Amino acid sequence: MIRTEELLLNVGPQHPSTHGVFRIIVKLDGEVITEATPVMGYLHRGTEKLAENLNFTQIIPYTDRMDYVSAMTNNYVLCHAVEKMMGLEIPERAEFLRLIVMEMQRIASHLVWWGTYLLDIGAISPFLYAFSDRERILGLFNELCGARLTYNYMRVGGVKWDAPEGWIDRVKTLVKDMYNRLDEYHNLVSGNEIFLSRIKGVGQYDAETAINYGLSGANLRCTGVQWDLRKAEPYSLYDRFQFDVPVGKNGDCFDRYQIRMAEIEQSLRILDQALEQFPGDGETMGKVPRVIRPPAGEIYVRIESPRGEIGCHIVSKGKAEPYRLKFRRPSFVNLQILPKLLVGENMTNLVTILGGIDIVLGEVDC
Amino acid sequence: MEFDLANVSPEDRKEVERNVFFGTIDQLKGWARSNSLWPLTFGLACCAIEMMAAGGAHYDLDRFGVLFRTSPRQADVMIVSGTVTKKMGPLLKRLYDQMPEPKWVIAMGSCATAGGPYVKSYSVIKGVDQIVPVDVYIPGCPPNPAALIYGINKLQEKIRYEAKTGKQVTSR
Amino acid sequence: MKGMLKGLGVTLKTMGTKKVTMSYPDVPIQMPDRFRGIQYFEPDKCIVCNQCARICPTDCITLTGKANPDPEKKGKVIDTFDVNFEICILCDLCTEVCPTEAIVMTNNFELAAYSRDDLYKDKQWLYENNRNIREDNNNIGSPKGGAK
Amino acid sequence: MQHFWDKSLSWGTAGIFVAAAIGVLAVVIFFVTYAIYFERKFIGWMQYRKGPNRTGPLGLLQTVADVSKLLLKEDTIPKKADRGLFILAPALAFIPSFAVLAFIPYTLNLQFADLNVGFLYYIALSGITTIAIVVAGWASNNKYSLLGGMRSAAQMISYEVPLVMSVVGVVMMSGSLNLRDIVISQEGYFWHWNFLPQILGFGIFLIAAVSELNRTPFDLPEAESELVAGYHVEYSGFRFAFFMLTEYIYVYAIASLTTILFLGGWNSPIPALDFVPGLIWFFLKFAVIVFCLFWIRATFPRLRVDQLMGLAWKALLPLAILNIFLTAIGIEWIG
Amino acid sequence: MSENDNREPEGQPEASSSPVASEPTVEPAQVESAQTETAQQEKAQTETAQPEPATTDTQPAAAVPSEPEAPAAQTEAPATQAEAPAAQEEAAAPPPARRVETDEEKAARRKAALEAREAAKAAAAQAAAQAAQAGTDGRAAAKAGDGESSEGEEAPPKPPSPKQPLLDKVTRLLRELVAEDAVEEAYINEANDHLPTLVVKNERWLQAASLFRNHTDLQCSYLRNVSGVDYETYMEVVYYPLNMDSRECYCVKVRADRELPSVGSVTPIWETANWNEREIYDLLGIDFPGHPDLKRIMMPDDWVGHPLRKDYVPLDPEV
Repeated sequence: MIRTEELLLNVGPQHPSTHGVFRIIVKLDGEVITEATPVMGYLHRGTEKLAENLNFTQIIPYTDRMDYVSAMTNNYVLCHAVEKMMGLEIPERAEFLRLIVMEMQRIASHLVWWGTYLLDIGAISPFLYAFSDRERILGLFNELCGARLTYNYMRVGGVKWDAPEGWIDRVKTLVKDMYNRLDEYHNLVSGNEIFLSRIKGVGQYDAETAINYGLSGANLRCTGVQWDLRKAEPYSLYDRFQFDVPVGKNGDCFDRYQIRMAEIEQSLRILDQALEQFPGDGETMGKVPRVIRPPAGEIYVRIESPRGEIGCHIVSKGKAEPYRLKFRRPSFVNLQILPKLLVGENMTNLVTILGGIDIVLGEVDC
Repeated sequence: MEFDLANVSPEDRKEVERNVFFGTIDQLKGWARSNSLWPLTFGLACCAIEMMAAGGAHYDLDRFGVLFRTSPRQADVMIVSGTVTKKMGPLLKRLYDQMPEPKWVIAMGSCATAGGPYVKSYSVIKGVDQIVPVDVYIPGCPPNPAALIYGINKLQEKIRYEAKTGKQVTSR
Repeated sequence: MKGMLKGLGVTLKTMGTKKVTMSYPDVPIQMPDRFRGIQYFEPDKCIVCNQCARICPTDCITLTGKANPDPEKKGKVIDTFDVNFEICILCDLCTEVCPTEAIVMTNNFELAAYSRDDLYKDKQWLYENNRNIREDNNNIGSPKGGAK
Repeated sequence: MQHFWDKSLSWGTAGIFVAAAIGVLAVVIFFVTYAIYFERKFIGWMQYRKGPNRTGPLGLLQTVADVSKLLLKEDTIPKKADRGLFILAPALAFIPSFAVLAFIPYTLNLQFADLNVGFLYYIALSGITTIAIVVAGWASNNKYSLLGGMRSAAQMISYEVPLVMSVVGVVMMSGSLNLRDIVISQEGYFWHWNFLPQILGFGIFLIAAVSELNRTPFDLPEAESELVAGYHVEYSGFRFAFFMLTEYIYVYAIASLTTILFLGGWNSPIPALDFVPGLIWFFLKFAVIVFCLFWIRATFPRLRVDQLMGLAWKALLPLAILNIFLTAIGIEWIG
Repeated sequence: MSENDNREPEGQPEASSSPVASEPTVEPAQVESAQTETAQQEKAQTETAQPEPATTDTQPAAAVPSEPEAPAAQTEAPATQAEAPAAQEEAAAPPPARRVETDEEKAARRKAALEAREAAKAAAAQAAAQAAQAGTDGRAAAKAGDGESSEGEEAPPKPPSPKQPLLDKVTRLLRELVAEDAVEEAYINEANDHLPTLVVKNERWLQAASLFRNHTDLQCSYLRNVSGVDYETYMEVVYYPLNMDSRECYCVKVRADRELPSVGSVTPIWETANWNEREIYDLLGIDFPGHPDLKRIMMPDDWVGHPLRKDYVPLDPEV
């Protein structure tokens, strides 16, 4: 009689492909996963509690550190929520700057994802390619606001810095170059048969499941649901620009890959238009009361971060500090589907699926 | 790192003279170790992204012989890059214990140094030096890759100095 | 097979192109003007208004004032000014609120230290940290002194 | 070297053998040192970066520093590990890898042992390394290393079959298993070499060889992103260095074998270049193969376990058998 | 707490910072005096704030309707309610009395801007918009004060919000199909894109949730967000279900007792709620009966207490 024994494998929290300190306990039968239990909270820093003692200007740096791969969108969601509560008008130039940096951030974020995903799958070069291009974007951010990762760029009512001399032109050059770079990326791996065989048909789910699990971003769109908050519930200036929402149809890792790559292209398209229409002159900070004190009430705003719907739920009691600040973190919600996807998969697919969801642990744990 | 021979006490001088041969071996040791610092791939939070960027093409840690290893058994230095929570603390300690001697720790960023922005949080350890001994602290939130490289160079200096003189470097 | 060959082509082509690596420790990096390194502090300009200490999200600035030694003038002058750089998150808010630009960012980022005590910067250190000071500290858009 | 083998064993000949072995070891260690260095350099260049350049002039001493550091490192043996096997495994991996180098003919005369069954000798000895890897994975008492070891065993056993089968065609054409005879049968210029008539076999051999080497895209046993570091996850210091050494010595062996079996060994490619010594040709061809390994490593992602097995048994093996038939038919019809 | 007070911006930054910021050459004496004042004021505030958190919380909320620019509100019930806290506020912090006024003026201006914008958006009459605004504020105040009050529901006239029919529809459905008393409150959250907001009775929540999910007129298959709020007198779980086809979003609140809070789990209805509920359980201590695997998610399993509660005291201040 042959008796197979189940192997209990603890992946993480320090594991190269969990993208941070995420832990997942898997039961293996041979190399097939029979059960997966994610354990998180290794990066839970209590941002929401800290925020209750900080005023809104002081919270902005904390949002940077939540989803540290796309800090600009996090900045935006908080500022947007407070502005909406207070009914503030944002100068057009500031709004344009916000939109431009958000789209650049989306590209940078997808590049990080692309590089690390391919690294998980075993190709090392894409990581370096992606980071060298991301470095250019970060260089521009560095010029704009003096930091590479935690920008603290947006303020309630506007942005902190106006674009420096020649910055817009440099972004234009970057956008032009990025189209070529994108082609090179596709040449490098997108057609690679080994890569395709690794991701096609892996981690598949249908639209109904995706909606039931509350997925958002590329994880939802890969099932064919056309849901991009930039189109569905336009915020900022997105209704002024032409762009498509790429959707997949199979809901597998390959579709998610395709969508993210297509999103880079669409972001470039938006950037093209935004840079063209960028107002030559104007204020970058609106009329804001001295102390930011939203009226009592509550609000939930949501925008499309590179990872999906990031929401900000503020309960205000009319003070300068929020009474309760809760972020709907797309990574956290998207990750919920992982245990379901993993069952019955090969151990190797664990990294493919986990990477395909695109999580940032700072956001999962908050 | 000024070292004045005239001020050395007689015992130390005797030690130095006796150790001429071993001294060079120690220097060789210091050279080998400092030029082949393999860090553990240990990304915690935001700083990990900057650590990855430092490994990227623009900064290229490979130039210094810094090669990321995924297994703690093959690593020499642990770059604590990010916030260490109370939940993570024991695991970090275990990883540190798994690393073979000689080993070093770099606390990258203000979170690892002292808790940083989360210094008032209920779930964050205020400084990784409460769990493991830290050799180099790099402030910044996060430190940019160049600052990380500076920190690594500083650690290399320290290793060489300690190998040469056998003394502990604690401050400047 | 075609996809693989294409990929091989890309890597081979890259091998011949110019490398982007900076030779950092040999050639110093020039950071942009707005870069946030560490603060520079000019005691003479400070009016002990406490705004920087109050805006700091992590409370890393502590300062005390003393009566002006010159009896002609009113008010206070700065006595001690410490930045606990261990927990400074370089959010730039202190330089943003400072009404007299007594506290300004510099581009210096080479700050790694062997001991945590070295990261505790006092008035003297911050005053001597006078290289690469940010030139344009004023943010154009924000209303004067507002919204902070 | 050959005439020493024919003499009876005396202290003198034994001394010569030992000296020759040390010489080979020196060459091999030199090769490994600079293979690692150039691997890092080439892959760096393919990724817009410079690679190691600060340790010694141009970073040439980088690997020296790495190896010395590994030797100076604390040697840890996990408490729960099977001590005896844990210590045995690196040696068990290294010795056969070094032993297989004995039969490689660099030129017509430069060869340490002229074995009649040269190729089979390689296959037989390299099989022992597989055992060593399984032993290492088992003895570490770590789940990752166990998975790595099992994967490695499955992979190496599966790929040995197409590897051997793909060479059968060459053996049929040259009528010998002796590597020197195989090169001699390819006497002439590049259109005489085996890789043209045996193009199918050549392809299969290359794929199977990369897999035998556990290199990208077949580096599953040490897949960093899945299994942390695979079978050697618990090894540190010089024991780990031994595994690395083994890996690169096999690179050396496989590159040499490819040169000999398919690329005409020391023969020059075109008549105009006949004046260049054979040894140089051998090492040039060898270097090209090694470079290709690096190049593939810089470009390709990794296969999945089930795909890997599928590739071996469903694609490579039938093709290898087809190749044998085609070769047989070719020999029958064309002569 | 003392550390936090240091930068408590309540009231005082205007005093100390405005002259300094606008003209840097201000005389330091002024600044100093402002500072000492600040300190006193802060002290006074903390003293009053500590023993009675509930009263301080109502202050700002109630202060808004008491402004001169909201005439409609003054005639209504909230105004009478608001007067008491306003008086309290003055009693609590005598020094900044003048400044509170300026603050109110500012708030009023701000509110005027808000109203103007909303009025334009709704294309409704200005007076009506103001009435609507007052109505909402009144409810917010009532809600902040105590959850039981129903005066806000009947008193103001119906706001002409574009989403009002939606709210009516869902309220009607809930009342008809779940239970007559299922909806405790229903109003439009004007600031938040006229979000229809409902407070559903705790016992009826599970039925209401499946109604939201399954009813042909609602079909909220997507649960956007679940958050938990500790209101010090009660706990609240806020759900944001969304119908993706018609893009109708609702905000549903369920209130629970503070001591042993418990809200039925909606994980069987929306998978999204799974981890969100675990997070709320972990950080706020709200129990979700019916949850498949309710255990701590963020904190270690042996952690004591629920950090996001307002009265949470860390057991170990330093490691």
